[in-house]
Amino acid sequence: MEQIIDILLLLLVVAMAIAMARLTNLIAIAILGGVYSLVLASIYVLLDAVDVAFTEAAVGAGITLTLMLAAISLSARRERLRRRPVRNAIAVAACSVVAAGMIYASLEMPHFGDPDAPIHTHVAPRYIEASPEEIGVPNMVTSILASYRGYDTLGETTVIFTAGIAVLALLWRWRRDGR
Amino acid sequence: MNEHLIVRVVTKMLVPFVLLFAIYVQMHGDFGPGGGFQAGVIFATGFIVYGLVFGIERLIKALPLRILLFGISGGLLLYAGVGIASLFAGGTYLDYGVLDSHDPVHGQHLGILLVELGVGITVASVMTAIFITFAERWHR
Amino acid sequence: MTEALVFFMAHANTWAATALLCVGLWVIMVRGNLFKKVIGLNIFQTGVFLFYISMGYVRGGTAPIVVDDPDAVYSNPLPHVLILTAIVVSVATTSLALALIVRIRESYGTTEEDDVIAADEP
Amino acid sequence: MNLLAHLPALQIVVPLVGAPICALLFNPRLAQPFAVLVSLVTFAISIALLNQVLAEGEVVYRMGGWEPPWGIVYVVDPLNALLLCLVSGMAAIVMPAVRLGIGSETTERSRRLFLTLALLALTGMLGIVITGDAFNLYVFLEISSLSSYALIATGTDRRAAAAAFNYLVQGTVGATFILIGIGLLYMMTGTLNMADLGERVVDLRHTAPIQAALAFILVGAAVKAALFPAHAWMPNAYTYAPSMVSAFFGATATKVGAYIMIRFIFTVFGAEWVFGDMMVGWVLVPLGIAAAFAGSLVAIWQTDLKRMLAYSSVAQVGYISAAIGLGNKDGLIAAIVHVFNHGLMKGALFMVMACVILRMGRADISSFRGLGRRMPVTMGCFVVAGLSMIGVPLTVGFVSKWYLILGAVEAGMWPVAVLVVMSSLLAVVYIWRVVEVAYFAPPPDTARVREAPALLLVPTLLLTVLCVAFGVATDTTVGVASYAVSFLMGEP
Repeated sequence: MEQIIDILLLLLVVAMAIAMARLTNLIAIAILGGVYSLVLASIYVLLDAVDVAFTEAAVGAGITLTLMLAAISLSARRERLRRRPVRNAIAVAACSVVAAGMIYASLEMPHFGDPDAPIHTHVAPRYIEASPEEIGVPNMVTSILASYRGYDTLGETTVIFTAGIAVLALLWRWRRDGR
Repeated sequence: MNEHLIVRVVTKMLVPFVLLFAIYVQMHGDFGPGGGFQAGVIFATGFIVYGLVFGIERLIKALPLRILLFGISGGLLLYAGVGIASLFAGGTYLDYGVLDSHDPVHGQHLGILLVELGVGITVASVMTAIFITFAERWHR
Repeated sequence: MTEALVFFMAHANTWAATALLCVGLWVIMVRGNLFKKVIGLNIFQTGVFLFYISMGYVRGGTAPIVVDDPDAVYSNPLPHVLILTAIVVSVATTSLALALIVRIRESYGTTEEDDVIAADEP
Repeated sequence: MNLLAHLPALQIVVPLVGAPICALLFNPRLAQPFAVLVSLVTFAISIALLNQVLAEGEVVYRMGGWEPPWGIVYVVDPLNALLLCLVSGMAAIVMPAVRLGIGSETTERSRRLFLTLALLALTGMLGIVITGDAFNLYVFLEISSLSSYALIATGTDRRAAAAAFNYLVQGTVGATFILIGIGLLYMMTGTLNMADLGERVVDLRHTAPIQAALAFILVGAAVKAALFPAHAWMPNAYTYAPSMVSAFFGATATKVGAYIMIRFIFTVFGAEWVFGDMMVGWVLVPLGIAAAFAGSLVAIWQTDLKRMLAYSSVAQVGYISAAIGLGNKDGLIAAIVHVFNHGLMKGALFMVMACVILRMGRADISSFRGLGRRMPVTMGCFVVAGLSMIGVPLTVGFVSKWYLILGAVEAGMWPVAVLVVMSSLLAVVYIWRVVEVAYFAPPPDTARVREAPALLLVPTLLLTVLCVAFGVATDTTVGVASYAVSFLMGEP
């Protein structure tokens, strides 16, 4: 049953992505993007990634949508459509190469949900078995995020910091905020 | 949206709860889904809703850039500072176990609490700052 | 028949992720509107997220939060952690891209790639 | 706390902590000296690390005290140590001059955010180079990329923002390709630690996902390294960026991309498989030679000299890629030495552009008329660094090309050696064009032009002197490079 819901949601997500690619009304695209994130978040819940689902929902349907709308309100609301046959051909070729690579790779991948796949037998078991004793935190994602791979999260915070500083450096008008 | 009375009243009532929920997500990240990043985003959403309803000017008055910059930098400094503290306590960088000399598990708890707080502060300030910057452009 | 179905089920997630990758890449390469390119980047990246999360799933597993049952099977938490970081990176990239679009819009008066290129031709 | 034991962590933590502090320095006069101080300390740490590696061999540092592969480790071998020195050294040389070289538009107040971004770019690049964890590499790659997009967009020309946007789109696609590759590797091996990956990949080489991972990572790294034909983002980005940003990124950014390529090929996938069964050499060498010709040819026709230098970088990245593709010891030495040497010469040349832009307002070829007499030191630096770009003996350019030719001969690829020499002749043309205008064209009789200020001139001179010094005393760089090769090829 879960599998069937999974497949249906995957189909929905792909259909929404194609719709976003074809629409030209930018506001409609941004709002569809919010819904897209919510559907994606429900797939993540189905795949047991509750933390990721929470983040995707908060980010995709919240912050990104708000920023998109704010930025679109500063400029044109419609995309101008133009036929670009050459570029289209190149893009289709590039996408086919990527798709061929991924599908070729997928044929020898461990099956979906297979508990004997390498990622479930190497490295990860230690996190699952030992983290409650070593870290004392029930949510394993938090243990890994903040402790085992805490350094990645420091990098992640730095990425957000960089984005904040970059946007301020590019857009803030200094004369209005005090000296 | 400044002229809609109902929106204003509801927002006034709602924003504290949004911020409270953010703090819940921040603190409850150890036990359930959530953590610093999600909490920061929700916290920022509270401010953004306030700014949307009451006007960007009032939001800037409440949160001038100088304070936001303290938040943006302060969160990252808190995170990196925990790492430096663990250097001084005799461990390697970001080794929370040494933060409590008696019980490493307790040290891990403390470390995770502090770094998640650092993430939350930086994310909330950055998201609010970015929104204010965009909205302020639009305002003029 | 069932064999084909099993094969399909075993790879459906990866293929869906591949489809998202392709749609995203196509939008980035073909569409000339700068916003559309950012949307394309986001779709492209969500393809990768879906790919990672799918590989962390364990059949019959539960979310990686400790429960009382000693026989509980947990899904792999590591891909979740990686994708949390990757989502943050994608938000950061999106906001910087939007800031650049606002700058371009203010100095060129357009958000269409063709107009930007045409405006700078001598 | 024993500081020496924590050098690998401090290498990153010092600039990383420096960045937020710099953003908080509300007195703009403090920000500049502070950023200089941070970059000098960072450089000192890199030198100390290099010494430590040369004395003791590989240095491993466990972040958070978790042993690999469960935690993130930093692994410093001679290759990263050399690149750490290059990146932090360039930052230390460029940072003092930032006040003069970022254009007049930036106000006092926003300059501290500019410096913060510069420190972040430094942090990101150092983090890519030093880490021993594949996913950590991606995170730091994004730190360096995001800060460089923003730094490029601060250029005064409106085209800077458009160039930065293009770079952002292409760079993000490249980085995401690397992320897909890392995901495929992780899926098959279950680990993210590079050393552990290297061991576990050996038995899985025949599988499709590993082969696809190799392709995705190489394509992603090629975008970051601006390897022809994925170089489209570079010319505009380096032309319209502020001069100091071009100098810093011109010397370091593409090199980091090349480093990613070397690291994944040699440490993770294994050279004998990549160049043997997968025949990657047959892709990298032709592409590299094509880049050398295409880049140099296009460079000849440019009137904007910053753009000319950017196209020349396309050519130089081509040499690096060809050298990697040879897959033998001399080839790899050539690649590593050229990464370092090209950093020095491109840094020097972009600094010359900064001097000229400061005095003349732009770096058009016409603004160079008669500069040989008016800015003698600056133009002297241009000539020396230009000679090095051509590959004249006693300069660093010669050393790397010498090893490249040795490697080509050793691999039995005579045509490659000949083509390298021929493409170097093209460099003579584009360097000579400028020299001719600067020394033989009469200066326009406008207002007197003075020599560039010492703040810009000293770093330019320093880089030029290094171009010659490392060209004469070759055993330092080549020594470290061959030591690095012995690590990478597994014969310590």
